[in-house]
Amino acid sequence: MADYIPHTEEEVADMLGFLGMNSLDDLFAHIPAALKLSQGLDIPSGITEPDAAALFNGYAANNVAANLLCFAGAGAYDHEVPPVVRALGSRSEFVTAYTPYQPEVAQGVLQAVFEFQTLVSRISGLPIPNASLYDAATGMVEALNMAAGSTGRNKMIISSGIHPHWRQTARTFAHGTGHETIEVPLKNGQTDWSQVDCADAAAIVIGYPNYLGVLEDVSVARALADKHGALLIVGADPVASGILKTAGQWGADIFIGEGQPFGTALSFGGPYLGLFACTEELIRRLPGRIVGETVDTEGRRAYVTTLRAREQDIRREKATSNICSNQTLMAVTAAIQLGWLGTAGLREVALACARGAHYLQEQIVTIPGVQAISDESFFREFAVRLPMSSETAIVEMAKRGFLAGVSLSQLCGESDASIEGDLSRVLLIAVTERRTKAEIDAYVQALREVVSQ
Amino acid sequence: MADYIPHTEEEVADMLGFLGMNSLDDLFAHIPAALKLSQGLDIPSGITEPDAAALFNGYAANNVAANLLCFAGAGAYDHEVPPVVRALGSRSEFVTAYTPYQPEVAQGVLQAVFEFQTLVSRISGLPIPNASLYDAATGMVEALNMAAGSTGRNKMIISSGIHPHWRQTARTFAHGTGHETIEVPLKNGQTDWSQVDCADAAAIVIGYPNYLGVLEDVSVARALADKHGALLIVGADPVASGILKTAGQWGADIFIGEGQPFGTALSFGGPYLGLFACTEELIRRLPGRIVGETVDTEGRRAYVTTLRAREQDIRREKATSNICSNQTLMAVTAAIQLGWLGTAGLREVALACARGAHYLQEQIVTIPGVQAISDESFFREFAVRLPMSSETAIVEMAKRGFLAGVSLSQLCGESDASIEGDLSRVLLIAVTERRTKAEIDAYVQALREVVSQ
Amino acid sequence: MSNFAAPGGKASSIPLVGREVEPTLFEMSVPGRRSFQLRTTGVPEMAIEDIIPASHLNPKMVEIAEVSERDLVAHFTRLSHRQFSVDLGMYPLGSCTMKYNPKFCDAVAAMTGLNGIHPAAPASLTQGWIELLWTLEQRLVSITGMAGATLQPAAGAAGELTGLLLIRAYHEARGENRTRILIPDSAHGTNPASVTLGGYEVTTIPSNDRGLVDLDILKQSLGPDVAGIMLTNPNTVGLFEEEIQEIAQAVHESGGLLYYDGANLNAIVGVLRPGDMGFDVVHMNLHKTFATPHGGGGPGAGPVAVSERLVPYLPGPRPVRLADGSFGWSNVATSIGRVHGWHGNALVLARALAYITVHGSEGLRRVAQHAVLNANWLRVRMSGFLPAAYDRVCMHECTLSAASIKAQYGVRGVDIAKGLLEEGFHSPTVYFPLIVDEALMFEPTETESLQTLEALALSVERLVIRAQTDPESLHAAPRSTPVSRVDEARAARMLKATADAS
Amino acid sequence: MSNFAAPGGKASSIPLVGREVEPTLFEMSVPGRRSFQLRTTGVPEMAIEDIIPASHLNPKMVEIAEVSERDLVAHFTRLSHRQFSVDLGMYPLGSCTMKYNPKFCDAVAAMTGLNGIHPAAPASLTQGWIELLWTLEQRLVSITGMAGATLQPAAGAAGELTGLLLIRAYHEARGENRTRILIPDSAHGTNPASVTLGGYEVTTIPSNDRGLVDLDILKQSLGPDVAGIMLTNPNTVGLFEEEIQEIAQAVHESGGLLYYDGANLNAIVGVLRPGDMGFDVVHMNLHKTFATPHGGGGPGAGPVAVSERLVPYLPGPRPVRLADGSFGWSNVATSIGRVHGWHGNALVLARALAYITVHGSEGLRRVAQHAVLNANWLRVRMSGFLPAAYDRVCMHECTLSAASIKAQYGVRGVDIAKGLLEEGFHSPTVYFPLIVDEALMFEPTETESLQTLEALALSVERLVIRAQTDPESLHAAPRSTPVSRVDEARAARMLKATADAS
Ligand SMILES: Cc1ncc(COP(=O)(O)O)c(C=O)c1O
Ligand SMILES: Cc1ncc(COP(=O)(O)O)c(C=O)c1O
Repeated sequence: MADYIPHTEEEVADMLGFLGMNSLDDLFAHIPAALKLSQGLDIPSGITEPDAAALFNGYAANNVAANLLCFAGAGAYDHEVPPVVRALGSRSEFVTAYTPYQPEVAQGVLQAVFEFQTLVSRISGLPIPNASLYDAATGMVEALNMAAGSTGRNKMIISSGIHPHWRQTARTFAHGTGHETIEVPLKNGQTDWSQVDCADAAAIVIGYPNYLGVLEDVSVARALADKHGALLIVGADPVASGILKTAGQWGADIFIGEGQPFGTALSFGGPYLGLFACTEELIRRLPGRIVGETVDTEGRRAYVTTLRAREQDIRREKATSNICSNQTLMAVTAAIQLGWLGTAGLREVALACARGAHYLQEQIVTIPGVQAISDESFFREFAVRLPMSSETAIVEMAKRGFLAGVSLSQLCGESDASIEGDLSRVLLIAVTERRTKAEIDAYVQALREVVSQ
Repeated sequence: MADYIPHTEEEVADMLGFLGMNSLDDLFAHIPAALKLSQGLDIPSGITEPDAAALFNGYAANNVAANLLCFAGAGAYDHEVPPVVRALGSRSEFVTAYTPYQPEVAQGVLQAVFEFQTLVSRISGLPIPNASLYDAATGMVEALNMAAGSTGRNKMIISSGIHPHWRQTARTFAHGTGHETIEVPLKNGQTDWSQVDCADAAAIVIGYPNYLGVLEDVSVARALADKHGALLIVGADPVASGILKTAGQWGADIFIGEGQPFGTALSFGGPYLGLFACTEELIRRLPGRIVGETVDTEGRRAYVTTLRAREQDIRREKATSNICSNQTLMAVTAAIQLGWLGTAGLREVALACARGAHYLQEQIVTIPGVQAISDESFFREFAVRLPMSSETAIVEMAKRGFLAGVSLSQLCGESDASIEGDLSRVLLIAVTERRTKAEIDAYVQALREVVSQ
Repeated sequence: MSNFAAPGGKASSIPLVGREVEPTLFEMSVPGRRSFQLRTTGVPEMAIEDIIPASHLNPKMVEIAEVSERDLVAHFTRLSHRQFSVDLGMYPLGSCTMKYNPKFCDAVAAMTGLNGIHPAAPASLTQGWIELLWTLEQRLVSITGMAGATLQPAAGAAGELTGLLLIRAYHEARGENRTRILIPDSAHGTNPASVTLGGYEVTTIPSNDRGLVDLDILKQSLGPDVAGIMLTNPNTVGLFEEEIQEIAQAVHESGGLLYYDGANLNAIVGVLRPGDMGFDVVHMNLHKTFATPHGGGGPGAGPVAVSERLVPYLPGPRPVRLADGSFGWSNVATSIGRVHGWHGNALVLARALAYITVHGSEGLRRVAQHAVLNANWLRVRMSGFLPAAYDRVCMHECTLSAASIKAQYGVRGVDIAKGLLEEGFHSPTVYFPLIVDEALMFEPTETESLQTLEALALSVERLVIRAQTDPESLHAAPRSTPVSRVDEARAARMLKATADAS
Repeated sequence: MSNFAAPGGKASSIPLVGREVEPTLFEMSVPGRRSFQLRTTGVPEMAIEDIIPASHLNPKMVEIAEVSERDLVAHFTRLSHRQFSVDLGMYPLGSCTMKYNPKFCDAVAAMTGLNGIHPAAPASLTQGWIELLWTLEQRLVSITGMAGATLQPAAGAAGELTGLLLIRAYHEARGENRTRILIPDSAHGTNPASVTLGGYEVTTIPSNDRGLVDLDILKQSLGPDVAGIMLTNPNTVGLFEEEIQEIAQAVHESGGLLYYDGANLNAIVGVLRPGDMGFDVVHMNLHKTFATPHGGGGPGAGPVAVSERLVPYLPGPRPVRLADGSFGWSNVATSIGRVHGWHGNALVLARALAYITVHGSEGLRRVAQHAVLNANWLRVRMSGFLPAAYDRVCMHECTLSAASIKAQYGVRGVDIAKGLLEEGFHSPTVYFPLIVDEALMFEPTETESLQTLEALALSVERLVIRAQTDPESLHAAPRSTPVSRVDEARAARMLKATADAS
């Protein structure tokens, strides 16, 4: 059994004596006896760290996906995380600190988050960022709540180009907030706004690029929002900002995004990082924490979490959000990763992703029976319809060393408004800057084999 | 190509302008043209870190020994190095510091080394440690030099129970110092002092346990040293001090040892850590650095490298040693690892090694044709004679998942005074606290198969 | 008494230099500098205009910063030296359970076989992960005495909201329309905020003068419109709600459910189970009880365990063990749906399972016992100079009050807290819970030694003496920290949330 | 001039608290505490007396320390906060080449396929390692312009001694008995010490007033008893020995060999090769030129490359590529034998190869060019307040002199050095080389930015002004560091080398 408790038996006896007690049980004497566990918990006995290491090595070894070349995306991308970012992001001062309640001894985290906020603002093209949310899916919920609060309405118009999990999450939380969520179908990979009634909408939400990788004309959504007095929420791939217009440039009121691509490993989906930014007008409704610059008593520049009056520990049930612990370490890491990438690097990564995806797409559609599901422009991800079940194709491709992509039937369930017709043969494929031409060529070759079997 | 140079082209131009120069080549204008490389170096062009990572992953993958259960020792042991020790030992303040020339900003390394010295002193049973040497082999050379300086003699009597590589290293450096090195043969795994003439000896050197794992009666060597006015140098396994008598308790004048077992990975043999301690009398001849406690101008406790007057940067050709950079990071790591082990842990590790080795030895000699080369007591390592070449046995055992041990023909060459008769069938086997009964049983089973093939 | 020679537990780290402001990444930036290095892919270098329509291209480049790798490292390493952390010293923040985070658990999270896995990879390729999550769910269910759990919520507050949605789903399935949730006035702010987001109204229950829920008022507040009650037990002043059984009975009888805010689970883990107290929903803060590091404000994880009747509503997909012993995902139609983009904060979950695995049943029990021992020792040790708000046995934390110090010397709780920073300790939690005047809440946790507790007590005693003799110096504290007291009002008044803001 | 807004390069890390002494591990120890956890092996627990004879057993237990893992972590983390390092700020220590150590190279050394390998595992199981070492040997041979190399020496000084033994073996094989080695008076102390250990006598060659070897005196010193000469080029004052060809010719003509102390290789790597200058033996400090981190005083690595005629004597075993493309070890009878317990500091060697691999030919050339650029810029920038000892183009480091400041204001070089610590920079090398009065030797390296250089120059200028206006404050410097100026004399007088010493 591991034990991180310092006390020796003599010390425990000393301490109990000081309290006038005889045993550790005396500390719990005031608790009704009926509540106390008579036997221990029904869990295995403790084992030593090296014994447990063997156990966890076993779990790790059973994740055979670890050895595959990754062409899966759908919001989680296999980007380069260099040793320097890992080294800095794992410094124990950042890892083992609490939320910076005492700014005088928390300038490290505070300044790093301030730098993160600056970068989120630049990437989103919006002036007011926050200090992180759990992930993009819950970040969208916060954005919807903000829109509801700001407009006094509760109708949410959500493009089906928004990641299916984000939409599902929004539906879950709508049980509490009472929001009406309306999902707008896609046509040829782009949102088909023609049938939707946006009257009285609180928000219009669009993905850019959408989760299928397709570039949408956000100005249409902006115009709709203007027409109906709704807020425009743009869920953008933050890597895209290396080449594409920012949410702010498209006129978004709120930007949300998944920050995982900036320094966070795939990690089986978490911890990730919800990016969030909005316009000045919305500032008092901002969810979660925000770091601001100020000075100390000697006039030295300093940072502190601010606008706390919005937060739950002060406003309680009237708070803008219930978020307390968020994803600070990922935000710090994102600042480090972006610092490493720099202006040119962000652009080069975006470009390399786009080139790789386009190169792969060009090849893949030459495979008989494989068709693109959209002929619109895309960024670094695209979906194809296979002549077979995409789930089967993924299993077959895994035998050849590839994580071929994401099966839309697995991601969305049986049907989804984002895809016209049968989902089960649709495969969503992403390419990052880590994939070489040789790997892409081998992938195409393997898929050719798999579909012709 | 990687580049860790910050300067932009404009900055370089600025800087050259400041110097009144036009190009970087101007900086080298005063150097004879004939010396300058006309083309670049004859090495490949630079590649990026992620490209290089692929290359080094390839090297790593080709070291198939990485996947074997380790029963090899011979001075390099597979001990537990827990995550906590790795985390602390790799803190960049320790890793990227220089030798503590400015104690006011180097108290971290200095105090850690002071603690290391204290631990070396306790483990060796000798009062004066130093702040590390390269490894045990070169450490022994330093000990011989110390003995020569102290006695004014140059005859070195070295038991063949001393690791063959240490003896070889001593022979190499004897070319410079002019020492006469005499190697005393073993008989039944123990030094046979009967034939050796110790008159005029500067030092008598014995291993404890010796490199074959056998426990020697050091008092015989002590008596010889006393009789002939030589210094007694004991090369001890520092882990053994968890249960066995220390070098100091046996009366050693100098202790040397290999510090690798304390927190350093196997690392293909380096960087390791030369441990060294001696009696008060020898202090002015101590090689290398030593950290001492002192105070600062405000009376606060502080540490500093001291007795610098012995060192080469002051005494130059009259220095006690030429050592400058040594193995500080390994010393700091050893202090951390020993702090983690603590008094009880060091003992438990030593005990577990001894038990595992004895358990294995009991089983292994039941395999037909396998014989212990000595019937004397041993600590955590022992040698057996196989009915086949030990090199072949190792290759066969590797197929079954084991690094079976060390082949003495590989370690010593064709013959060695430590082994009576043919070396080529002798296998040296070590067991650490990381080897379980199940692993040991599987090893025995595999060896049974291998020798019966 | 044991050896007190060493001033244990203090972050006695020292200036390497003066107190200079660290420039921002942006101030360090020089156009043209770079750190990044990417793979050489060999992919044809198509012109951007050939693959992306011009209407989508950003005419400007988004400016990040342009620094060398060397400066990047120096910058963030220096920032790390301006940051207090558990690894540097004692962090007795009440309600936060800032215990030691074993490095072993970090090593588990660093395994490529865990952190290199794509969340959408099919179950057949991620058996290890699903088994790990399934195992953790089993453990958490056992620890809380519940019937099922979800691992998706990313923090305690997310767990709260999830739990409230489960309560809502339960009532709705029974055709009941209940609109109110009861919350004690001592509750953490996330509770009322979550209640609102769950679509409920908050009814606040006052505490009695023993710091506990007033049972009579509680009973009066119950009714057919009450969906349930949210409690922390021990509550936020660190006291055990001794009448929990009566509370549970009353709430259940009126048709409501009980929610357990597990932020304080460290006090009882292995000793008591919320399920046995009558709770229906429990969230756990793995970043507290199960020692996953707090990351400067996250990531955490807030799994929610529930009693049998709520299991059908749990968020999905949930990890399951199939008949053939392999692992997969299950989703049921009654589920409230997902509450996270993927499977929750998976690497945090892995760390927590590692922690639970090495401790086991007995180890977790020892955690609670020693956490409570430490808090009580500290409470009594400090009673002579900083009295407890409630003078009796506390659980894992003790709420003290600087009210009399303030009254006598004009030194407030926050001044004591700032003074403690000068002493090398992190401050306790100040001004929470709200029901205690000038609250200073200390939670030592079980990983701090007696020597550290004593050093902390001596520091507090020194500060109390300073409050008497030199109150001004405490108003001006801290002075030896990287920055001195920070102007919080100015930050809010003249918001500057980015380096680009003017 | 570029943007100087940011005070780059300073370790502007700040006190988290006061300046309290950190207790030792031993002071923190409490009997009975433990951190360690071992595998559960299941091996029978034989009684110790049954396996080890009583005469060998230690009747007492060796006392280490007994601390909790939590305290262990806090202790060493706090110690790390009392330590200057490259990662925190500029370290302009002349002769030490404290450049940025890329984290990528650390990641290579952390690969289990490299650091988990037993050194005695047979070649068939360690092909990757042998190929790596073989490749590094090829690269070092190319870089130095030599014919073969050994990777065994664990540091520069070990390389020196190895090189001298090679020279000795060469002469001995030719039946010559040469007894002297020439060394310039500016040489690093390891050179004469190594010469003695190599069994030679030192003959010191004075420098001329240009800071270079006096060629005439050198020629006079040569003779049939001279085995060779040890030179650093650029030499230890940072100047290039322009007459190196003449020196080489003279030494060779007299039958001696030339040894190149590669500590200063950073100045010329990729631009010049010691082999082309006429050297026969070259050691390299991989922990300088090739950026392997210095570890607070090691580990380093000091491979030695040699010209054709010395190859037969190289230490063995050496890595070789066999006819079938696989890798193995070779040993020849003429070898001087091994100079290390195993194959050298292998993980340091791997880091260096990683560094060389990413740089390549052009990258290494840029290293030297920018190292020299930075040193010269700094030299000229500071010339107005701290003059260079030799006023002309220097190589990668510049030797300045505080002699006039001392004469005028009584402030010595060491005071300036200590003052610089207060400014947040590490000190330069002081009092070395010995031939320069009040030497302050700055080696900025190529990884420091112009902004950092400027900040350093401004700091030095401030100190010089302080020397004029307030010399006392500099005698008392540093004050803002973890400890103030340390009493070195007392340490030596009252030696306390362990916590147990009285
Ligand atoms: C009592 C209590 N409840 C809930 C929470 C919220 O938990 P989290 O920060 O994980 O969202 C906290 C956190 O401080 C707490 O102390
Ligand atoms: C000029 C010179 N030669 C030799 C050495 C010795 O190198 P090492 O410390 O690696 O033994 C040094 C180290 O400072 C040096 O500067």
